[in-house]
Amino acid sequence: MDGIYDLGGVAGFGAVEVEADEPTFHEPWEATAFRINLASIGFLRAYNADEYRHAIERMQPVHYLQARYYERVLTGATTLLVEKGVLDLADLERRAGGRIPLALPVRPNPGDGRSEPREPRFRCGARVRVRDDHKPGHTRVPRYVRGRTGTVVHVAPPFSYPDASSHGLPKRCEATYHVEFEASELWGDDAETNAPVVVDLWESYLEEA
Amino acid sequence: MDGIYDLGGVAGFGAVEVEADEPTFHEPWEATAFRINLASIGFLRAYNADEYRHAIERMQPVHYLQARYYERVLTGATTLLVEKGVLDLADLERRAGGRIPLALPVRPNPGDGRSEPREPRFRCGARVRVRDDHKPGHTRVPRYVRGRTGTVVHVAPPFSYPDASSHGLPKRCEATYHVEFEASELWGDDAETNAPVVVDLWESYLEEA
Amino acid sequence: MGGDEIASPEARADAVAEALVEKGHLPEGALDAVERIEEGLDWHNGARVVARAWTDPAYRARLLADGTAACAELGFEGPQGEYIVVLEDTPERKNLIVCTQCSCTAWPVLGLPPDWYKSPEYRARVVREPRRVLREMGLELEPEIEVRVWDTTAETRYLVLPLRPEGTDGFTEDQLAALVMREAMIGVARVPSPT
Amino acid sequence: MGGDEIASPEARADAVAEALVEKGHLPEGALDAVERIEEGLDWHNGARVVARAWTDPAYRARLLADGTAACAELGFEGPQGEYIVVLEDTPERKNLIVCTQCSCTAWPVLGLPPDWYKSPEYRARVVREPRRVLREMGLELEPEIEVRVWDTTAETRYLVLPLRPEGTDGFTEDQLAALVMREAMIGVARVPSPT
Repeated sequence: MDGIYDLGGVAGFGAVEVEADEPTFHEPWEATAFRINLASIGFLRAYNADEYRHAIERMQPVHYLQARYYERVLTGATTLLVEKGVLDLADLERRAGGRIPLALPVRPNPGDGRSEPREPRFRCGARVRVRDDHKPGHTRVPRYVRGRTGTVVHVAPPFSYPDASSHGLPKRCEATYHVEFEASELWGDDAETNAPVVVDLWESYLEEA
Repeated sequence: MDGIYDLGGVAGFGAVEVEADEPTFHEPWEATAFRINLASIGFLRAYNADEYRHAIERMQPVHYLQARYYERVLTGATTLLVEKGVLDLADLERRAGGRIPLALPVRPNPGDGRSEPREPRFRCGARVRVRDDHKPGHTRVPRYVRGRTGTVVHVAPPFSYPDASSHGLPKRCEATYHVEFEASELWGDDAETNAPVVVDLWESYLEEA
Repeated sequence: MGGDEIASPEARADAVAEALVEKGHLPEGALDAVERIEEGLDWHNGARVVARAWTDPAYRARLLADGTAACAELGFEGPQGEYIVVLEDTPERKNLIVCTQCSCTAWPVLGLPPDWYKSPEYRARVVREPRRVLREMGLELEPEIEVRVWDTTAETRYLVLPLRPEGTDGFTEDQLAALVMREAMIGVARVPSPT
Repeated sequence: MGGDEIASPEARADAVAEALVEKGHLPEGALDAVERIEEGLDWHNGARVVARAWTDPAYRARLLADGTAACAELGFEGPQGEYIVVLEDTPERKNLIVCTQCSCTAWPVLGLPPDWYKSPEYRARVVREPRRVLREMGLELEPEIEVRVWDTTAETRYLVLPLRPEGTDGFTEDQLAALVMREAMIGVARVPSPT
């Protein structure tokens, strides 16, 4: 989905503020949120990591941008635990003594039916173009590289294709490619010099350039 | 600039909430904000409408999305009145009894030096492609039509080119074109059927397709 | 200097208005003069334009050929009304207005726009999934009807001329104007038949 | 049902944790077990990897050829460390890591990431204007030096192997590890010479 979470290249943000000697968690509930999520994925197997990323992406956009990181973690995890029927929202709200904002409902991705793994199609040095898709559901192609051409600099091992695994479609693994894009290909005349960007892309996102 | 204000086609937003019998202003200060801005443009001539739009676009992105419409109006107007030296921020904050968040500083657009008007280059029925520019400053090309091809359905009279007038560059007037884009050209497979979009674009944004 | 807290929008607006007047940047009464302009920005003006177009074929033709002049004919002009283009709904086509980048509107005939028109939800979604948005807002359109979305990205200001509803034969211009709602002139609703 | 107000994140987190345990979805102690995993996720691990690579050419070669295995050699593996690729800084090239879409990081060697790494500011800007962001963060790079930004969009997790600073001849691995900061392994800083 072309959502607000897809922040790469969005203009208008100010300075990056670095906190000296930052603790891992600023408040105890942040640790709780982190542990709930890891336990729900790893122990409980209530959902997978791709569903989790997508649940965060589905947060109401203003809530997404306002919330600090661990509030997003908490919202993603809570949304899925409720959607999967593990926990009951009314019960949770009673326990919490207030409303619990969840992410908005899923819009499914259409599947392409493929599930068999295949040999990597591209090699290092190949010129590839990123497909200009606009999926309604989860995808890991940032908007800033759609339709852009780059060069494969590394072939990574096959990983589960997230556009499928985040939506309960048949799982398939395929290679991801580290694709290098010249800055001017991405940002035009406004680009900095000598500042390429490498993006890690599943094979299904790419076509021969 | 590729900013958060450029909301067309951004996914993840929920339902449009319509308020029955909505008043023009919900609180008196909203009317004050509106009048300050109109008076500053029309009476005081402290800034022009393009500078005003850009000042709002320069708001810190989270502030932009959180703020209701008239808070954006107020923030844009206040930013420009301070930047132009009409009012003093410290004085305003003293009067208000608290901090006044302004928009972030301008990033200038490069000018192309042209100022003479010219005859409209395209006619109704012409196929045009939107330039894929990424200007750092103000522009009125929505991101969702960049690089896309459409058909001119109407030629409007010349208006001041905002990418220049918002940045103190030589003023020039040029025709704007109502360009119709097929939904599939903009949104791919996810598009609704029979739902074209018409976007009003200055000539400098377009090239022959 | 003020405090560390962000001042309320109300305090900020009052501070700016007070400083503008006190420092002599705005003559006394300038803000009141704006208020008088503002009172003329009313969507009921648009309803009059629509009703006239429904009853006077020559006016309708002038309105579609030059919206700015035809609105001015009825006295409706001013800021954000410098170049008005009227979009004619037909049984085969529904027009719809949005401003994705800010919230531009033809003030003299549509008034200052309502919150929903200015919301991120409407601005983001209606160019991409207009049928779905319309359905959620209560207007279900058959797939054969084209939905044409007009994004107000430059200086043209649009007004939708909706279809005249059934059951209004013999209605006067005033009676017709009373039927027209702002939503129909933005394009998210049809003018309903009188009940 | 709770009240009409949105519950605090703290109340929400406690409610979910309590319900998960009470309803038997998580065994007693499961959250504590996660805490123990979490304690192993520490950027000081990455500093050890870097120091080893600076002192042991064979390890450096293994690290660059197969980051996952070379980190595991030192005992650093686990969630978000399934496929680690090490990016070698050179005098001509500065590498930089970001995750524009969420905040993915190689937990076993970089720890859970700091807030600035997860901020919209860093995520939005660093792919587009890395030199400017680095300058604001205190690292001015000559135009001849390539800045290569790596966006963590899939399952590869990156670790930057920074340049060994001047003035560290004869330093032990422990002394070197003490010099390495997390920022240098994300790529927004150089490891400074000892003073």
